[in-house]
Amino acid sequence: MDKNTLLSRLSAREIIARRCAMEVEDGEIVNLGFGIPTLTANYLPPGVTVSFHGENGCFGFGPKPATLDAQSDITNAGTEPVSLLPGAAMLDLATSLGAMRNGFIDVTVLGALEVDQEGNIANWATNRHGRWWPGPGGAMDLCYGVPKIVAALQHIDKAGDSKVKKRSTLPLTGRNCVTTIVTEKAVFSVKPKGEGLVLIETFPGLDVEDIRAITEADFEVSPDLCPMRLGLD
Amino acid sequence: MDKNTLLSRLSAREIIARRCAMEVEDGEIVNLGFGIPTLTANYLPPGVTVSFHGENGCFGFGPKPATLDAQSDITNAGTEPVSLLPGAAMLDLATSLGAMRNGFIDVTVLGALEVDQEGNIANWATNRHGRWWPGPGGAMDLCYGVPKIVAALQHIDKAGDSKVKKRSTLPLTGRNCVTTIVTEKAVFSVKPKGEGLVLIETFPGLDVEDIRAITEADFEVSPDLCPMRLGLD
Amino acid sequence: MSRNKVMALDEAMTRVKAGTRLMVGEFVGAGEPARCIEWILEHKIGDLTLICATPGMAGGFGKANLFSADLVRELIASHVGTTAESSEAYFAGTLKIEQFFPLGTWAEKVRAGALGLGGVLVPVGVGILDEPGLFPDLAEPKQKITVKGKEYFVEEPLRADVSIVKGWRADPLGNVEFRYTGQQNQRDLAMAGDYAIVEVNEIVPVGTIPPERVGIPHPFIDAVVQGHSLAEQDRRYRDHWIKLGRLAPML
Amino acid sequence: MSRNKVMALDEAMTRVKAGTRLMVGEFVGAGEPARCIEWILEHKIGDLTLICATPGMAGGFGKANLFSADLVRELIASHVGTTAESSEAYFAGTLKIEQFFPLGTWAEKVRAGALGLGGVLVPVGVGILDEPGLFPDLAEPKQKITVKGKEYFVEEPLRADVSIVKGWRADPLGNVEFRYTGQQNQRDLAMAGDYAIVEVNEIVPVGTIPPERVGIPHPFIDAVVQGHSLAEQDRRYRDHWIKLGRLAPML
Repeated sequence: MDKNTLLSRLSAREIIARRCAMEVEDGEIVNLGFGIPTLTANYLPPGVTVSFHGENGCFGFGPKPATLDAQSDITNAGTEPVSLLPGAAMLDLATSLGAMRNGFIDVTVLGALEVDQEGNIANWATNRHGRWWPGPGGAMDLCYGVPKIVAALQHIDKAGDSKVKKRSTLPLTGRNCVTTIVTEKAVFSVKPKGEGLVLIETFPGLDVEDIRAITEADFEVSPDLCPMRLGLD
Repeated sequence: MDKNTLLSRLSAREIIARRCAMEVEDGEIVNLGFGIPTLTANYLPPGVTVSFHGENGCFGFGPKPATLDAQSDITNAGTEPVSLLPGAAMLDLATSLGAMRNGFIDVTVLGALEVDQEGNIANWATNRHGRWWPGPGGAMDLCYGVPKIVAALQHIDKAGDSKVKKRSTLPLTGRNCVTTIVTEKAVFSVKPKGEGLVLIETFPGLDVEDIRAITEADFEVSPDLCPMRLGLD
Repeated sequence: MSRNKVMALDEAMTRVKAGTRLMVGEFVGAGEPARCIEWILEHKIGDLTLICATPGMAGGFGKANLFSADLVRELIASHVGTTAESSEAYFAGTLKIEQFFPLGTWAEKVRAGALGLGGVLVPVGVGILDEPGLFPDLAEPKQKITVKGKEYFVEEPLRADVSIVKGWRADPLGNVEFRYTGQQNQRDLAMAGDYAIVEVNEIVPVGTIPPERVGIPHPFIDAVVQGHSLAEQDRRYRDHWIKLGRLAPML
Repeated sequence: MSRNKVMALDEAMTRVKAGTRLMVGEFVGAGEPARCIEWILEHKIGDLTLICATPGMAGGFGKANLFSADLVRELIASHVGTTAESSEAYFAGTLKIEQFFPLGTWAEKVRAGALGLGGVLVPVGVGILDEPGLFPDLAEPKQKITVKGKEYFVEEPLRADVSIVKGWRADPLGNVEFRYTGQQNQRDLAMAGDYAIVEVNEIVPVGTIPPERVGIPHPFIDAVVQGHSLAEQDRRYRDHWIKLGRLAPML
């Protein structure tokens, strides 16, 4: 299969997960949120070995086990059965969350409902019957304490509106904290302190105007703009 | 040896330790301070099995081991070599101190520089060169959180002054917290909230006036006043 | 160290009454005290205030059934929506949720209750969770304090009448051992309850659990009850994971 | 999980310089990182701010020698007087001690620094430690707050430039295992330092330490250094205990 055919067959989810994996460096402590972020683990570049953190109290998760090897006491933060790699370490919940708050997690990939040009991310609350729901879990702790925060989301919602906003109006998970925004169309780097977006990559075949057409946020264009790195080579 | 001869040969330290041991009930979690309180462990009544707590992070200490069995990583809160009994449990320092603060220790026996008729105890600070020294350690945490606090001290100091005061003038370790005062001469029960002392036992041969003569504090006399229980029968 | 804390389920659970403020150990349904939860369902003990990290695992598993049986009056958690049952009760108005907390904040509040602290100062969510209108049911605004020029929430302790936690093994003294990610904050929950029940897969003689493997030391436990065996527990989780599509069905 | 954190003592200890704010794991001299302390003594690294539970064990043992060598400018601890060396330096005016804390308060302050909290509210000592004149060297009075009608001290976090802790075994990733009472608050101290060194009796291959026996998970450690063997460590403590009269001399 030639590369163009391959690219055309990639799902939005796979594109995002593949590109997020490029943000992870060898030796890092990594926390992956649910949904698309979890898929990131499948696409780490060769030679990149990391320690996956589960907020429920573990460093060193491995892949899903075979059904009969699955154990009720070896689960990730979403209570999916996982395995433990050599060097895995358990810890209690309060310490696990303290590690998230205090900078011990190097990078997190988080799903998002919306992001915006100030580096804000919203992923814990939708309004139902006048109440915000379903609650923050550990995402807010991650947004507070992790130095490298990758927001993973589809570029537009079902109504066709951009999810990369000028200013998110949902309750935020973190303010001025996102460092990179990855969608199936583009990658934005967020300037320090949330002072604006820089378009650094586009999906092969898309140009800057294509991205402007589907993006509510303002953004600069990097002089080094290049096609999205997907680890397909 | 008849009982009177036996009594006459008891040291002040042994009298105090023996009587303190009567305050400990079967199944209790017990924290013993240094000095005389530590000796209490030697005189527990038959059938009384307790769990000794060490603030450095252990429940279930046993006696000092033989020299060659002593291990650098099995020590009590004063870094004396100890042993571990079946059922011993380790815990981290912050949790160990939290257990002291929050009522998980049933009884503590604490040495004291002074006690007073309000149930105050002073045992962490002497004034040297205008500075209070040497620091509280875990004693203040115990005085805050333990429901049954036995103060163990000699009745008079080297100058002949009573250490059972009307009002201690030293920095306190705990306020209105002592439940029982044990000296080599007498045992006082402290009324709830430190509202005064009640003389409940005297060393065999001493009467109320003997105790009044060596005690600065005011005290009532229990209608059930009896000779000090020393577990010698 | 002489008390024998092993009890029949019925004896230990008499502490759980209508209106009890109850902590339950778990993390999204992992580490749940299954038999104690079943007991509450069977005896229809209602009007409970439930303090736990999340409502549980999706798909009608364990603790989630407390919500569909309308036994929970109030939930104090970090998530509301990990189970459909809790979300439905919340939106139907039968389940009160005044506020929820970032997970680390929730865990610290439980720990503060466990260890006799007056509270903790938490920076997470300042400028977000204190936005007016975010928690319309809250009686008072969240208390804040400034320390060295930075704002923190003053997070008060959480405590309960009864805590029910889940361990792997326990001895009759009440020492509890955990397996792998079963640890969670079960110890803090046990310490934050006036009465602490542990359900375990196996009850072992005193001295079996190595001193450094004790996850909850004996003074923090009041009652030890026999739960499902580890094999039975594993089977139940595997079956549920297969039902949810998280594991491949067995051939 | 690919970093190898094992280092020569000299390499790891370059982080400790004159004026360093240094946390050292120990409890009255138990659980001390002996070789790292010896390195500081040999290299005469002075002007240190030392944060540890106590100055150490009496009788010229280990860390206590830092005080007689006049290498410690300030001590932040719970005890001042467990060693004669620290007391002498304090009263000679060469050792600054502005305040000391109840042990539980000290441990919570370290933990708050370790876990990114803004502080903790501690009830212990209220009405005693805030008496005017008790700490004449204190720049400001202790901060208090009232929560639900009860007064607490607002205890701020303690952090350090470097933390040196002591474990039994470690693997090259930085996972650390403790024996018995060696646990103390070594993990919190490691997490509260910008750079964390662990000295261990034994360095073992990755996978040797069971996941539930890891006392300090690998992300919290930056350097692993080889200390004395366990046999040598035991010998040193026994010899010192015999010297202090705490153990019977061997025949």
